[in-house]
Amino acid sequence: MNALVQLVAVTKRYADAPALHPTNLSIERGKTTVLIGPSGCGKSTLLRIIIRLIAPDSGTIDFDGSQITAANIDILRHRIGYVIQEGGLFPHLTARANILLMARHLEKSDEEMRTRLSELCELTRFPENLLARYPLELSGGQRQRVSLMRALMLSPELLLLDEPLGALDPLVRASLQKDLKEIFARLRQTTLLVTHDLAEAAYFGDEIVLMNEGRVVQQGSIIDLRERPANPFVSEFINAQRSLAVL
Amino acid sequence: MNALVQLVAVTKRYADAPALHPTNLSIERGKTTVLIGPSGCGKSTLLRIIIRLIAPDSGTIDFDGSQITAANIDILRHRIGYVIQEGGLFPHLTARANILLMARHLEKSDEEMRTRLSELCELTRFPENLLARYPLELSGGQRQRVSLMRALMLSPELLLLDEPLGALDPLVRASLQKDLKEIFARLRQTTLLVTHDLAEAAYFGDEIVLMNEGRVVQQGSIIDLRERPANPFVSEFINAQRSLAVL
Amino acid sequence: MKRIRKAGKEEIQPLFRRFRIVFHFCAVLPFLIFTCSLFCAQPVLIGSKKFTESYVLGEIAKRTLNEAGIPAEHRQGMGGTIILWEALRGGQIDIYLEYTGTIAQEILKTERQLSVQEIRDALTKTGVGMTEPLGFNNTYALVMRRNEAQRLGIRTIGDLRKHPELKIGLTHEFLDRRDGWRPLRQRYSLPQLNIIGIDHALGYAALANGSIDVKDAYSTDAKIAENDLVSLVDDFDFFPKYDAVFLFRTSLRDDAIAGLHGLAGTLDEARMIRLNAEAERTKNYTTAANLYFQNAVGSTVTTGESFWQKLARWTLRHLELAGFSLLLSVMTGIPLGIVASRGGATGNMILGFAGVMQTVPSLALLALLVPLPFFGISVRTAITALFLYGLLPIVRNTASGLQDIPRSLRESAIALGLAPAARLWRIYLPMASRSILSGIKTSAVINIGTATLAALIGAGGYGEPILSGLNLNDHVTILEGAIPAALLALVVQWSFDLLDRILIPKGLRL
Amino acid sequence: MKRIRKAGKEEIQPLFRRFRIVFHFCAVLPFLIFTCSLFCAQPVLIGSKKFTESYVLGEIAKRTLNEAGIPAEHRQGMGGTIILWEALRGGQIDIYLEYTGTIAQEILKTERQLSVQEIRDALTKTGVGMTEPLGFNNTYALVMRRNEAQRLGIRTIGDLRKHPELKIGLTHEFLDRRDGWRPLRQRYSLPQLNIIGIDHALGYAALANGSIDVKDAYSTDAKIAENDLVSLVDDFDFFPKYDAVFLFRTSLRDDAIAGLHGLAGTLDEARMIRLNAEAERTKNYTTAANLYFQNAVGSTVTTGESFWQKLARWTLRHLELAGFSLLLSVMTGIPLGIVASRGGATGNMILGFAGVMQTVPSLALLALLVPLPFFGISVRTAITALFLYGLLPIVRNTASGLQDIPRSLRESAIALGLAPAARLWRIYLPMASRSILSGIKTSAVINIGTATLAALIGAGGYGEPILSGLNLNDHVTILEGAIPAALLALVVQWSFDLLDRILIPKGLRL
Ligand SMILES: Nc1ncnc2c1ncn2[C@@H]1O[C@H](COP(=O)(O)OP(=O)(O)OP(=O)(O)O)[C@@H](O)[C@H]1O
Ligand SMILES: Nc1ncnc2c1ncn2[C@@H]1O[C@H](COP(=O)(O)OP(=O)(O)OP(=O)(O)O)[C@@H](O)[C@H]1O
Ligand SMILES: [Mg+2]
Ligand SMILES: [Mg+2]
Repeated sequence: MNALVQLVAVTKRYADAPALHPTNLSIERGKTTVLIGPSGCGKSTLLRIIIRLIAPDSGTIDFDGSQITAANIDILRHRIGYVIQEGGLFPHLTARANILLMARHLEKSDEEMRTRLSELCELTRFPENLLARYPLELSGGQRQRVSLMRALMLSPELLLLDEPLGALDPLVRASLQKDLKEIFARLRQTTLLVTHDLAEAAYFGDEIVLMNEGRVVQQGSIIDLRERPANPFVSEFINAQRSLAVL
Repeated sequence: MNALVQLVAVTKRYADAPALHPTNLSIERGKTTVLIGPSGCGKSTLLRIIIRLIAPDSGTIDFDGSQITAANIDILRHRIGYVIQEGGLFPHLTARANILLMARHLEKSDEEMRTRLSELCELTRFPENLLARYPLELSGGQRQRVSLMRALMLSPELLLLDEPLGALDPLVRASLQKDLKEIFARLRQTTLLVTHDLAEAAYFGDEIVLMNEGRVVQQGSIIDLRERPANPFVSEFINAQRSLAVL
Repeated sequence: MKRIRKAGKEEIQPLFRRFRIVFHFCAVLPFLIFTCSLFCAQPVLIGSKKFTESYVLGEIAKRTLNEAGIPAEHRQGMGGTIILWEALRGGQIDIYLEYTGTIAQEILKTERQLSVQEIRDALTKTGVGMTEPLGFNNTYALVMRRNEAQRLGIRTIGDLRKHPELKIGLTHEFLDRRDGWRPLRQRYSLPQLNIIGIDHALGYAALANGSIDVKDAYSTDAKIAENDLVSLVDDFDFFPKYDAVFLFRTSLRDDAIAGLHGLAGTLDEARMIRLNAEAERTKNYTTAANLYFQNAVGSTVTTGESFWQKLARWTLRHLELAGFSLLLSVMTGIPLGIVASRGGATGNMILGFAGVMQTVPSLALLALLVPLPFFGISVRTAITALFLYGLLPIVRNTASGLQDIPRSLRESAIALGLAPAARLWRIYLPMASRSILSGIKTSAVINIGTATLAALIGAGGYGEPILSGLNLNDHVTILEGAIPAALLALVVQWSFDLLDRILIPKGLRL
Repeated sequence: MKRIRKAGKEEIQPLFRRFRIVFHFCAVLPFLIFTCSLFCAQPVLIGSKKFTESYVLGEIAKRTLNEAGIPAEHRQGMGGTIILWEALRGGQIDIYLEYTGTIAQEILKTERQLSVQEIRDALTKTGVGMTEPLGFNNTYALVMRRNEAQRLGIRTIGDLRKHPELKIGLTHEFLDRRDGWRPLRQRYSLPQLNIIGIDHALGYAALANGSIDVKDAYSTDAKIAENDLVSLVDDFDFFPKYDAVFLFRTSLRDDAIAGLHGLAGTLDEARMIRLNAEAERTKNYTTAANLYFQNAVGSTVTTGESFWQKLARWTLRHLELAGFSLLLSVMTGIPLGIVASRGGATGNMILGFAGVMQTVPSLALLALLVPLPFFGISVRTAITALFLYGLLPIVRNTASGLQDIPRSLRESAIALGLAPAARLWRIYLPMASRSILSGIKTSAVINIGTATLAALIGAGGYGEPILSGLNLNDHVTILEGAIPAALLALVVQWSFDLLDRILIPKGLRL
């Protein structure tokens, strides 16, 4: 089997409405899978289920061949990097302490941490002198980059990115996209990326998963989606993005 | 004078670094002014100074001909709508209560509020049945739309929007952009919009203000910026965006 | 405002209203205090001295007034003659039972025997009224075993002359008094030589086992009936009259005065002895007092207050003390906490003050409040002390709860242009509600605990049994108060937990 | 671990370490308690009865031991003979002053006059040792005005026979006692008939103004010197001997026993009267005791403990009581609060328990703890009670602080894969620190206030002056304790405010 993560018939409903209808999804090793879809279609829910911030109502999730359960999740989490949509930076820790939190906990060497940190700052174009600031002292885009660094710090096997570049300016964003894509390819990094930007999806996505109202509507390459849309919603969604590109 | 807001030599520095060098800016009545620039260049700071969440270190800000002071700001704030970058929804209030907060405070009639609310839900494509949910029960994009509705509720004279569409999917985003632009034009709405998306800036911006490192670098139409860049940074910034449009 | 209220199906409204209510209280605070002091001052206050007969007659007066629809309270066992008299003069009580002889000697300080009318005239000048005698004379008497007296044919004190062999045991006080043994012996020319000084209680035992044959006693002492004794007639009228009368403030409401006058002439010695005996047997003054009404009116048989009735009374009073003081603490503490949350000198001062209040030991606080004019020995004093104790947790938690609100949300509220008051009402206070309620809960529990000390100044509540238990070194009685107090604390905690569900907005509990 | 410590320049480390420290305390808690109880048990404990002479001799014994380098504490005025005797037998005190007559009658329960040796032999069997008499005999005596006695030539009790006209005033107790007036009169065939019973204190006044001529007194009563009286020689040795001796546990350290023996024979009646007079004049037992050393050794003139020395002693003790109990409350309350924050039955139980503890009135709690074996009349009891009182605010604020952490941040911590313990240490507790510290501050202030009650069981602290002030109805003395307690509360609050700056992470104070 080549899938790192395998979701089988996973469902979830909140008090008043289903958020995820029975969903199957496999995240291939070494590839970047992009999750797109309208706001509220269940993308974040899916990520939260994989890292088990919420438990699925039914269905199973396998990670690297073994089923994820409440018992083994804490260890598995060390192998997963997760960037939460809202940032989720701890206000009582500086940017540096936020990023190094887990590395320290796992008692990495100072040397190793320092090197990795510089690497990451360079990658995300984050000025090193801002590392001593608290989250409340950073701008929105700066915070987002700190979150990203925190997730990348331990070079996790699986990266779950929930709109990691949403608040970035085009300059940083363009180069970050380029670098990330390169790194992902070089390290054969398995990534599940949520974005609302079809261009970004097309750029990163070896495989694109389009969701709507709690269901996977179509899965395939961007070409598949554009040229062989499974239903009218797919073409509508793709064309909307196109119409944005006024420039 | 045709400027609704006039900033003269406004500066601001945080503990360790200047965030805003002496800045002049006028926001024209009835037009949409777009603020773009790299992450951390001071866009949010500028907005926060206008609505006086932070006081400027020096310089003056006039609103509708009279200077903004600590004394008159509370009344002026009623004439300004502000969408904060992080959403800033109150967790103890439902989406509806968040949106109606100020209207209720100003004792608008039920009828008026109901009509306006439906209008806004339609505009932002927000399902009315989600109005009874608390912020924690909404998805990221849904929350962003609630913030937007809250700012638009009282039809303010000045709209300050800090990346209001960042978390929206292309479908909603495209139609929302179209509708907003229409409305802004029809109502001759004065708007100051922060975005990191140059396409969006070009689409909305009667006037585009490009900032970098706490300074206004160039101000003008998108054509001006593209064809008569004030310095190399401008062209670099514009081209970065272009390179994103891979589709 | 009407319109807003109509929009009440929205969730912001109830929230708003809930907090608004609390703050409306704030506005009417002075009024409430005033009402309370009226309320607290309103019932007629009956005092009694520290002995059985005085307790029983206090209860009788109370029930008499109550049956006439006049609210009355009985402060039991406040002290001796001087304390009661001063309390009556000072208005801390309205009524108490006194004896004509005592009035003449200790209050009017005269040696002469005064008539009832003379006494009444003298008292009226000081603003105190007096009823006609109730019907019994509680003076000294000499008592003997009934069978012995019958055998020897002794009925009067004079008859003792014929029996010089009788052993006489007298209390030291009686031996000492100017109207005691020495002049009595002279007056009656008594021949007995075998006189011993003996403690009053021991004397009854000595009388029972024949070690002595005659002793002195108060004429209505319950022991006379219990030990089957007989008191010898004072045929020379040697002993001064100690007729029982009620003293009252002349400013007392007329119906209450009329009620007291109605008691005149309704109690002879035999009956009073029976009531006293009943009180000592049952250890329950209300039961004894009820006996009076039973015989007098032949009405329904009411037994004395049962344990459950007492419990209910303590509980009500305890709730009243703790509840009212908590209300004051909340109404004062939250605004103070809001100010303190802004930090600075004022904030430190407020926290400092609340802290210092918490430090003053409860005993010392009561001791310092009691001498002040407005306070004195009253429910007001207890409530004030409790209020001060309950302040700190509320002030501090309000402050820290407000400070813990994330900056982005505070700024949103400001940017919306909400007026400062509305910001507080609609945003800050609801968001800090968990912390504030946690402070209120701590304060409520502290108040319930400290309210037990209120009994020290006669304010009642669970402290009543705890204190008497401590005095009597009786663990069961202590527990009669301590267990309900603990249970009450639990109940209060749990009801506050329910309140949490109402007052902490649902959005904060996700 | 080493590596982590090296990375200490980062800000997460100090935070982590700070909290770690508190929890390391948790681990050594049992050890600390053990140390404390050793520490508390170590000094030699001297008890005294509730009257001046006993106090003064207690102080003398204490200073004697201290000067011999033996730590000693004096528990003043613990009660009467039986209480002290039982405390000595039970090991709650090591030494107290007793009188041979009292030992014979009340402890050994014999009617005979026993010799010192007989008494010592009897006591030794029960594990109690006795010194030789100190030199004065505190028994009954008859006293007269000195000039009157000289004028009439009266020196002994027998001399009274020649003056039947003298008026004799006696206390009721003396009139009653088996070794009192009646047998005395018989033994000496006294002719006086004019005998009145009179209160002891009033008797001195009566003697002074000539209403009476002779009265009974204790032979070392300070009043004898003050009123310039003379006690008549008991030429028939009628009164039993009440020689003062120290009783001690035979298990007491040898050097302490030797020190006590050294006091034998060093104090005659005249000197004891002077010391008693000094104590009553200055209201300071230490000063009086120092007088003894001054005359005895002719050494440096040490005046009694000055106000500032006393203040220092009270403050230290108060800090010890409040500080140690606060430490216990913190170490227990935070873990309990963490559990309680998860809600559910356990959480409710914990909050319920802490609440109930808060409700038990302090007096009742002390009354209930004292009879338990481990506790008794000791510092341990006071600390335990304070610890229980301090629990609630900490538990509750820890719980509500943790519950107030935004969900998104809680989830971030989980998603990172931090182990539950690390999550608590590094994320949750620091984020809840403001609320937790606010609870600790409330608890500290409550402890400082309640610690004043510790004086009730002789544990010292600011309660000492407050209690004696309340007893003497002396407001100045109350304030000597109340004001420092209030100041201490302020100081503690302010130092905690400083602590806020250290313990509340800077990122939360922006
Ligand atoms: N409280 C603060 N203390 C210190 N520095 C601050 C503080 N708030 C913001 N800054 C700094 O000021 C600069 C401008 O911040 P601002 O939030 O205005 O940026 P921005 O243009 O909105 O960026 P973005 O697009 O990332 O939101 C940033 O470098 C930021 O780190
Ligand atoms: N706790 C909750 N209770 C009830 N409904 C919820 C809750 N959390 C999310 N939802 C709903 O579930 C649906 C899916 O939410 P989700 O956050 O997964 O959307 P999303 O695809 O990430 O959207 P976006 O792009 O806007 O972030 C939404 O309609 C949201 O309103
Ligand atoms: Mg989402
Ligand atoms: Mg910004």
